[in-house]
Amino acid sequence: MNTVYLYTMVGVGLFTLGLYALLIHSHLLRKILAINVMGSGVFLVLVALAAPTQGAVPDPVPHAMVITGIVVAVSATALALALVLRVRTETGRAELPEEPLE
Amino acid sequence: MEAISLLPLMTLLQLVFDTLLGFALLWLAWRALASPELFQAIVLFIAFGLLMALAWVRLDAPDVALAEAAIGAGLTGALLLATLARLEVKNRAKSELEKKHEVRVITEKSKHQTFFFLLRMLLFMVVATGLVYAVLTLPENTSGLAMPVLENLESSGVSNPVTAVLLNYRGYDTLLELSVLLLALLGVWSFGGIPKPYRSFPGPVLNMLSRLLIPLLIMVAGYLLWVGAHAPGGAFQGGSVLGAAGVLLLLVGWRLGTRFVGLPLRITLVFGVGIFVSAGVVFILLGRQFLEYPPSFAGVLILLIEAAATLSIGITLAALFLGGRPEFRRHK
Amino acid sequence: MEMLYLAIALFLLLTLVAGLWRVLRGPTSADRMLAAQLFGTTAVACVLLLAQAFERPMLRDVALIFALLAAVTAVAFVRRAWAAGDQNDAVK
Amino acid sequence: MFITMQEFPWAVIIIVLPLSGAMLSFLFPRWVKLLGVLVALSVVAAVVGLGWQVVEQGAQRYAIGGWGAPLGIDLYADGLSLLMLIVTALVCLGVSVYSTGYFNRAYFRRSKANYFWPLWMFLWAALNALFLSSDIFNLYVTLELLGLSAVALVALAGGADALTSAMRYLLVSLLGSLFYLLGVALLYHSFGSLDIVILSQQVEPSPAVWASVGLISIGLLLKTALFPMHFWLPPAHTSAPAPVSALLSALVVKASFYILLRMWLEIFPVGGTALGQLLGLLGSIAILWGGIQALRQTRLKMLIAYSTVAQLGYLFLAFPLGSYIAWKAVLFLLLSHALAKTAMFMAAGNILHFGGHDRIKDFDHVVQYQPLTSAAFALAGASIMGLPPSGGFIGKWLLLEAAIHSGQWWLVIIIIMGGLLAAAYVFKVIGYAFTQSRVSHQTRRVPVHMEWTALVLALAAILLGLAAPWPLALMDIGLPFGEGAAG
Repeated sequence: MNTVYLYTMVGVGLFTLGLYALLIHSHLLRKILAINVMGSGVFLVLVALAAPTQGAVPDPVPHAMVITGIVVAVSATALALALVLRVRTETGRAELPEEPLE
Repeated sequence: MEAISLLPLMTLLQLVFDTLLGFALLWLAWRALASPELFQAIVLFIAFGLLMALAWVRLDAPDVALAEAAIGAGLTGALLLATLARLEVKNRAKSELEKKHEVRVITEKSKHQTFFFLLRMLLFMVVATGLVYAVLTLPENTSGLAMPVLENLESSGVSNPVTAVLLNYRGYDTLLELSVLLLALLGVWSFGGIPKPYRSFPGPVLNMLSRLLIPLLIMVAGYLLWVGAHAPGGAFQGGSVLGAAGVLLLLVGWRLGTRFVGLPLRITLVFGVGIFVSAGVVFILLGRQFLEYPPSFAGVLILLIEAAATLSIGITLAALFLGGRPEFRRHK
Repeated sequence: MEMLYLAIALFLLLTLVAGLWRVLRGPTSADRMLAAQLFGTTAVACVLLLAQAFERPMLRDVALIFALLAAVTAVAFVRRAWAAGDQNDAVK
Repeated sequence: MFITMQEFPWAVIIIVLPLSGAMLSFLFPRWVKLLGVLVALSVVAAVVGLGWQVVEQGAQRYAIGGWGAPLGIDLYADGLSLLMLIVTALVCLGVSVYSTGYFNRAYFRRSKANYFWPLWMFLWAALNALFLSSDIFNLYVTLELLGLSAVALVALAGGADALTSAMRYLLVSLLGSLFYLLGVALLYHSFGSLDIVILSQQVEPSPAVWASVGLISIGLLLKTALFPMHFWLPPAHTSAPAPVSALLSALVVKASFYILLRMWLEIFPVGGTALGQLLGLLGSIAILWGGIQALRQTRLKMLIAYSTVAQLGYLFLAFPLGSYIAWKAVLFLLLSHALAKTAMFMAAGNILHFGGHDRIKDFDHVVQYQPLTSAAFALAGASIMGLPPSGGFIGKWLLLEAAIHSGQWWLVIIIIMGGLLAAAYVFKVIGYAFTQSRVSHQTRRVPVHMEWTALVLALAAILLGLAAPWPLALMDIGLPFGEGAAG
């Protein structure tokens, strides 16, 4: 029981931490790291709450969901990293302009 | 007698282990996101992935732990390192200026009113507390779908429940997810050619290492694919280990022969989704539902689909690591 | 016996956290990467101990993947990040 | 053994067709155009098939893999999803025809043009899968498929503007998905199911449900670009290639709105609460702010993009009302906006191609040389403004009726002011288009079918108003909005 809530809280913590970092950092690589940390937080919540209570079997559906999520996350990360390189080539910086162009 | 008296101590040890792991995770994430240097941030992130895999082990989710160890800690780390290297090489003349700029931004931000900083922190604390409260009030014993999953395991064709969910009960999700992976590669290729070719040659140590390691990785990929039917493992884990073998090949400077870069490569990339969709459609024509496998040969079918998926996932991940369309060569 | 395995696993986790100090201190990127590699090794041991302690033999596969993939990240570091860093130094 | 027409799984075919089309056009880049048009025509046929099934037999439920709801994933098609699929099919057929001309141009490298087709068909597959899904985790996967393909399509235009806005769009899209996924996690662990219908039967208010309402709403509102979360939309929709801008404004932002609508209608019993009022307020601000910003723009595509921000605002006016008529009005507005906005972006693409720029001030002799494009823009503009007998008119009329009926007069004022603002920015463009030029500059010929596609879609937006009873009747199949009398 303790394990469940402990890891769930860590998951929530990672989610908020990632969200905070995503909003305050300007470097794109760091934003991508932040998104990945947020994702790990969500996955942790999903699996922790499915952990078995004393001797029972764990619920396999969230496990499958998280595996799906991990593959989606690596796909998105790869696309984002390739995009960062292109942005850098075109603009000379790996950051977004502060104001969206008007 | 002894075993019983040791039980509370065992629980205590577990609790200490979990607490330590939890704090280490949070601390690592925080340091990775706040560290002033990007390289350090990435190394910390790789370490974070390792500890995440330990957390999955503790939560009795070995399938997820395998996926995290291969993808989260392994391939994502390699991807990040390669991107960082390209970012730093590309504008190395500018890099000094860039660093100054970065520092200036940071100092400006720290000069920026502490009031807003505190306000932001407060907001995030409220969000986190709200979420934790919501989680704590969840009903305690929802076993979710564990029961129906186990009851139908017999007719699913495999005995590992997670594989049964991924490839049979919720196979449609997996089909779409393989499409996401293929789509990401398409997106990367649509940006253009490989960003920067490397000209340095591997030393003798690396050459030896890769010769030893690559066959081993391919063998382990096959093993994970095979074992997935009844124990933790399966197409994703196998595929990402295969992808790691591909990444290693690319790192020692190996490139696919130009003969294979065109249609043969594209066919291999599409293979996984293609077989999956065809298997689904064939059963519609046979009068069953989409992706409804007859229990008698569900096991064989799942292995077939998984084998195709493993191959495609591996090649796709390696191609993603390359970072661009292989046939297109940019000159300096 | 399980107790002992768990206790050792806990001890390894502690050394792991201590190793973080090296990642934070550096001073060179190679130091940091080596420390992270050490993490990998410790994590392998940790997983194996947990596998024994909770009688989950299939967790050994996780340790196997850890060991294999750590080699791949190390090569990625040497071939990409480090090489790039050297070129940077040369320019300076 | 073989299945009859009555139970032919059209829903699956609608998803599988564009997915296979995407793979085939990736494999054989030489035949992309032929494949694109063929797939578009066959999906339209399949949607007709599904439509016939739904009209004849009522709402359809299809168990993928034969497992059924809690264990497996179900597809579900009622009037609401059917209408979304129909408008998607129409817009995508238009985009398909238009793109055979658009991606033929000299300045689109062939390699880039070849990637448009598979990416676009992935986007279409994602949309169809999303509108048919009845499973909240499956919806997450379709959202990711949709988001990644949309980002790659924006980046296809190349150049600093397109790449930076694609990057911002990607971050926003991933962030939105993660919020949504955390909400899904809480719902699953509260009720042990992922199916919308099962959840709607079991759901009861609890802190976890409220947290997931918040998370899912924020995530989806971010993707729908409701004010003040619209910041990413104008640059992304402006810098994309014209057919992509059309797809994004017409369909992609509506997809996340559709999920939100389903969630609010079926799972979350929060219609007409303070949260609904808040959404209505944000929608009103979006209408005014988007309209004023559109009026201030000097470039045509930017103007159209801000018009999208304003028009999306209308969709949220139904939340404070929460009545049967209001939901139907909003869905009708959504359909007519999809058609009209596609026509507008296509017209803008034609003008850009013709003169090489989209500065509104320099729109001389556009009407002279491109009468069809100008007519398309004017007709689409009429629907956006809400002039009778267009589809936009019927939607706004119904919405006004709902607002008056519930006595919320402030909404009436907002709806009318939004219409006036729309009239101002549409006439600004048309006014400049009629001016005579003194200097003639370099121009290029626009393929005829690109002009005709824009015109046909604009006409469809007008005709939607004339044929209003038909879609309004379709909306009632499966009672997605509850009983008419109860509202």
